[in-house]
Amino acid sequence: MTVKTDTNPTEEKRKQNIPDERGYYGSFGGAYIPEMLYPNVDELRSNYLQVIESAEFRKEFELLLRDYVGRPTPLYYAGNLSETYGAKIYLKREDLCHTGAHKLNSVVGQALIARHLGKKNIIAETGAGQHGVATATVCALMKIPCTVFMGSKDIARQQPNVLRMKMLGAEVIAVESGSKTLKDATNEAIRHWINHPDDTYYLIGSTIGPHPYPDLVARLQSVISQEIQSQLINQEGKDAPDYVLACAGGGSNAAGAFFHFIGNGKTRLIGTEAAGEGVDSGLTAATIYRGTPGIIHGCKTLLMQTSDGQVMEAHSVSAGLDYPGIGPLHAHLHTTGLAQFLPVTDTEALEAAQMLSRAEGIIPALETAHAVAALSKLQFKPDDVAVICLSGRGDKDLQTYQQYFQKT
Amino acid sequence: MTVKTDTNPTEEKRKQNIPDERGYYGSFGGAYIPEMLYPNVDELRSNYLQVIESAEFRKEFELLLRDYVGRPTPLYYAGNLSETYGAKIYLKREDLCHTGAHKLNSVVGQALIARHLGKKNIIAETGAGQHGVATATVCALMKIPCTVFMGSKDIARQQPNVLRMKMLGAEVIAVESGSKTLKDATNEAIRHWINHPDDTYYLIGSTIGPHPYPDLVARLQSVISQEIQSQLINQEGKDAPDYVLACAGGGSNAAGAFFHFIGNGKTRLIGTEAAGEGVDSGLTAATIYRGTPGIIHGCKTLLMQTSDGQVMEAHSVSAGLDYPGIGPLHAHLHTTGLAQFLPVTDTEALEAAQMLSRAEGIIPALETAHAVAALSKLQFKPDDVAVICLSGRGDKDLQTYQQYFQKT
Amino acid sequence: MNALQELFQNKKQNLLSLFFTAGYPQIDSTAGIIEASRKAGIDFLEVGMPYSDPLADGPVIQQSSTVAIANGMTIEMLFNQLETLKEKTSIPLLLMGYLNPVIQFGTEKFMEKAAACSASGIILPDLPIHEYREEYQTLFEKNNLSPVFLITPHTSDERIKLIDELSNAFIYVVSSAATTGKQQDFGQTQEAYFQRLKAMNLKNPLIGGFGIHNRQTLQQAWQNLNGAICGSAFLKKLATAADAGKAIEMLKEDLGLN
Amino acid sequence: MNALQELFQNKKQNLLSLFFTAGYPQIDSTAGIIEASRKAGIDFLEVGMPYSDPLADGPVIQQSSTVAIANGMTIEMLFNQLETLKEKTSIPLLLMGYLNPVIQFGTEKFMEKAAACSASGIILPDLPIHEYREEYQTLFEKNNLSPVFLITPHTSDERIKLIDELSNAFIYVVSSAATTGKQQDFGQTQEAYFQRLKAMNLKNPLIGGFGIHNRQTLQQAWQNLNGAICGSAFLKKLATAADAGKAIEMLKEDLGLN
Ligand SMILES: Cc1ncc(COP(=O)(O)O)c(C=O)c1O
Ligand SMILES: Cc1ncc(COP(=O)(O)O)c(C=O)c1O
Repeated sequence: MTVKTDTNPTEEKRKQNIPDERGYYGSFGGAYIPEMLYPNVDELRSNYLQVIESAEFRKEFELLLRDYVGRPTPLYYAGNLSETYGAKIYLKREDLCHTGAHKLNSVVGQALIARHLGKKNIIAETGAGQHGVATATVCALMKIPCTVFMGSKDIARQQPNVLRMKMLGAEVIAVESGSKTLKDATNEAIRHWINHPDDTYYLIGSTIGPHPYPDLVARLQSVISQEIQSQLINQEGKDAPDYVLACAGGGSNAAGAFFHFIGNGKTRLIGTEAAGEGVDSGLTAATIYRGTPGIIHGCKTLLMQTSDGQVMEAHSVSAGLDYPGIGPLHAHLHTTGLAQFLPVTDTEALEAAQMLSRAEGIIPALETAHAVAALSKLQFKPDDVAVICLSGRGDKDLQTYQQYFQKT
Repeated sequence: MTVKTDTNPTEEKRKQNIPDERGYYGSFGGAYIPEMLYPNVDELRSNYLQVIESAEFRKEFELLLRDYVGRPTPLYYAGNLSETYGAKIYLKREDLCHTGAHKLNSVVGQALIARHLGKKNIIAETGAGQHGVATATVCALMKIPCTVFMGSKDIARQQPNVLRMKMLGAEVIAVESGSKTLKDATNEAIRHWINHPDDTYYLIGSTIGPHPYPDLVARLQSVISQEIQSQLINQEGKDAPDYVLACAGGGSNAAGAFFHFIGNGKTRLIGTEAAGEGVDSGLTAATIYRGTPGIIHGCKTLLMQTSDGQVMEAHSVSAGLDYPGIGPLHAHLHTTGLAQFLPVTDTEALEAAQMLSRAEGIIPALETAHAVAALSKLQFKPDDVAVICLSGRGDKDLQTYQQYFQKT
Repeated sequence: MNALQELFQNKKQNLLSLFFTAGYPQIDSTAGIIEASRKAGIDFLEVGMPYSDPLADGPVIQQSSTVAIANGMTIEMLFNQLETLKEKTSIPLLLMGYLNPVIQFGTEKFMEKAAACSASGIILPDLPIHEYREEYQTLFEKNNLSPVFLITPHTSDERIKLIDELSNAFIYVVSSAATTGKQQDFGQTQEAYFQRLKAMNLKNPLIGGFGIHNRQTLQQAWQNLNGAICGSAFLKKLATAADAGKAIEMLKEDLGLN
Repeated sequence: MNALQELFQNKKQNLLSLFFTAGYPQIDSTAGIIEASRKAGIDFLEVGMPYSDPLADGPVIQQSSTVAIANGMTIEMLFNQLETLKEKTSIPLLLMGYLNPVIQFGTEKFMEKAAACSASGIILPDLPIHEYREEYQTLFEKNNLSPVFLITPHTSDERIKLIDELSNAFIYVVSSAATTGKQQDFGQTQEAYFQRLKAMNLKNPLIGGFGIHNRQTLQQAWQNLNGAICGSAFLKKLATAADAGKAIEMLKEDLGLN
């Protein structure tokens, strides 16, 4: 028994996954950048579609996705979860991507673009370190010098990824400003880009930033939902799941997992955001729940801010979700009801990580655990097919898990 | 230009990858076990072939390999390595397997057998922790209580894997006897098995132990060379590489990577063993180089021993290769010249890990790094196709890498 | 015509402007800084509205913003302060800040309040030009406020012409593609850039900023452009000097103006 | 007929044997242990050849092996010691150990030396039966040595019959499927196992071992089988007692034999 579906979605609905020419999804998006960034952003904007749709790019991108990233990633039928939650639950195994998360999909694509544009240096921001590792990885592969900005708080809580970046030859810059987390790492990356405009490509890690980044990253990550679709046809005989669940920090894995299902009238898209110690605790990163429209890092979206328009510090145990904004696509999906966003607390996520480890032998990243935690918040029908985007593996979070489970 | 090949290998040569009925590869193998182990080993011996050749097993095994382990793993053309070493170098990406190493292939298969035999508990030994993690993983998936024996020295140097096993619900038993490494973990696992014979399956991690384990593990791992073969046909238009390189601790990834190429008269099979501080330093694990025929853990093979037949302590910076014996298949391949084994020192392995990280953006496990280090010891012709079995990823070894590269 | 436009009618050369962050170093420093600037003959002022995430700014302005916010500075409060000062001061003022706090304050209300405080213009570096034209231009005009846009060495001629078209007070010539406060002397890049601008015969005066901190940088701006803005260098003096007057004195010394 | 076979001809019940590790606690402890055993009326002895990786053994025998190896004990040295003792001692001796050191020593040479030292039999728990038949049996026979095989509660009747067939001194009845030295009393499993063995009417005497450490375990072995072997419990006494005589006294006390 499937949920009631609109089997004939209008063309308009179908296009909700792509912004207009100026980068707006409804009222969110755009490019709010100082003049110093204009030439670089404009160069990317006027080239990205043509590049990523070129046969040359597709060939190279797809080869790297297959042989280097390890795609397609499996769509794994999780029997034990299915039994527990009373639905057919599949896990889209982005945790099996090289370097351990979906981030590499977008990094491979953007690095090819950077090379196409003749850039000689790549910079990136990182929260959990997964995007930093992915960027350092592809930069090593392509022999491009790489600088990664990471908040000093995140450096402390995601040590394994810091060691990996260094091993890969990247320079890791500890950011001491502001909350010393992802928001400030992003600020510093942008500042560095302003100061090095000539041949530097800024390789953004999520569906955030000024247009065209959100669209670019979403398109590169859309390989996730594309694979889900063809795998589901094979494995379940249907071309769309009833649910897709994904966590959302900036929103790239969610964008990728939702992409081909957005507005199809069949699939309930569920994003989870980090509630930290609770949406009303003051220590939260539940951007959609607590956010209001505004501008952060070059785009109009929902963000957590004071009534004066100062950006608030986010809080989440998970460095990759510890961000006071969210991608404009998601702000739009939320506003239009095309997706639903649920807040998940630190504790719920930690327990979900433990649960998944024990139930299926898969230790998820803390970020990913937020998506898993949504399972117990939904009411499934027995025939429902739910796909969780298993965005990353938990190797980087073992210390946090140990500390938590020692305490409890 | 390929190396001179024997294009019509005799049937006899082809069969060198499989032992005779009593488990002998030439003069190596067999089952040298005390009576307490006889019933369990004999039960396995008389069932394993029938089980793993059954349609039911194949179906379940292959589904899990695809959707859970993430197979086929890519055969990645490493452009930068190829350029450096003057040959076409491919990496067989076992590091992309779920849990990060080839070990899971065999664990999934053996756990299915254990279930088929009605076993209620699973025990395993582990060195690097990869086999322990793989076993804990599949036990979680199959809801089988799991106990892992690990030397206390290895527990200290492979912390991440210890944390993972615990997160997965396994009991990790610190082994304090002997060298406190893999050899002694194996002893303790066997002792535990002797003490719990009734419904315990001993899930051995490599091509070691009494017959049928070496053959069982080799057959389960042979999916590696099977995939290499069909991928090479696709990607290079040839059905056998000129070289296959793999590290050998107990020998399971090497057995898997060699399996379908053994005795084909075309492929040079190169195993690398851990020389530690040097084959003549007294601190080594170069079993083939320094070993003599004898019995260890239930099989006749080459092992490092005193003239009195006492097993010597091995030394390697890599916990997974820190073993004074080697699988009987490899002793046989060495003796017959069907494979060549090269010793690789700690330092060479560490440098190779760094080299691969920087050249291809892939941080290998310390064990794997020993295979990579062989590249600079071989003389390739430009058209040679060499496949390295990239047995595992280096996440568990970051601390060791950091310490080494901080020092140097 | 606003005060700033009047200034440019009367003075075409060697203009000197200061940037400071409202609420820094003290919550009520604004009055003193404005008065001291007037006394010291500063031609016009940019009042920075502090923002939590000033991504075009270097450490000095970042730090001043953090302090100002911690001091309790808000747009509301700034307007209240300027409101009480507007009778006393004749020096043209511009408000400068990031778009988000302005939007949260309410764009229309913001423009009206700015005009009510006798501000002459507003600089919003992250306001896209197309959005300015579609949504902001009429508001600026209605309130007799000059929009000021930034250009950098990487800005195309075409875009500079568009900006010249849209501007009615001056064009903010960012000396190099860099965040504020980079302390390097100007070199050939700047010289070439300034020459390119001269050759374009733009209708608006050109005021150089970002990196003016010593005699060399000031003179080079003055010789090629109509004036210069000094920000980070001034804030650094404010941090250590006894009062705003002393700070300006020290700054002038650095700039070779004593 | 060797000394052990002779013993079994004359004594069918309540046999008591001790196992000890050669070279433990001191490198030259063997002579004293043999002499004290003879004096205490022990029926026969198993002399353990220490091995680095004794995987069928519990912590006590492991520890004794480690010490013995560290003391310098080797098969060569053990034979030298036994050689000098053979005139003095009448107590039947068995050598017990893992296969690898024997192979390294040289199987043929080992058998000859064992015979030369008047050993009656050899226990090699990890020697496969098929290999015994194909490669070792003639050597044993040529040197008049008895092979001793282990059986456990899990050994099938068929296999027990085969072992009975191949044996000519006694069958080593491992009390439970366990490594040596597990200190539990015997229960229903052992009882059922012993009954099963009785019912099989085997031609060889049955000697129970593994876990004999107190009155209950000894008596149960004696009541059901022909005798008992005491290993770990004896080694523990050796570790603390002043000499081997004292150790045997203490052990007998534990076993309820005083
Ligand atoms: C495993 C994993 N999942 C999710 C995220 C959140 O990012 P996004 O929302 O862009 O997918 C991160 C960020 O680091 C991550 O590492
Ligand atoms: C990544 C990896 N490679 C290789 C080995 C060595 O084992 P084997 O020789 O059985 O492949 C190990 C053992 O732990 C390992 O973890």
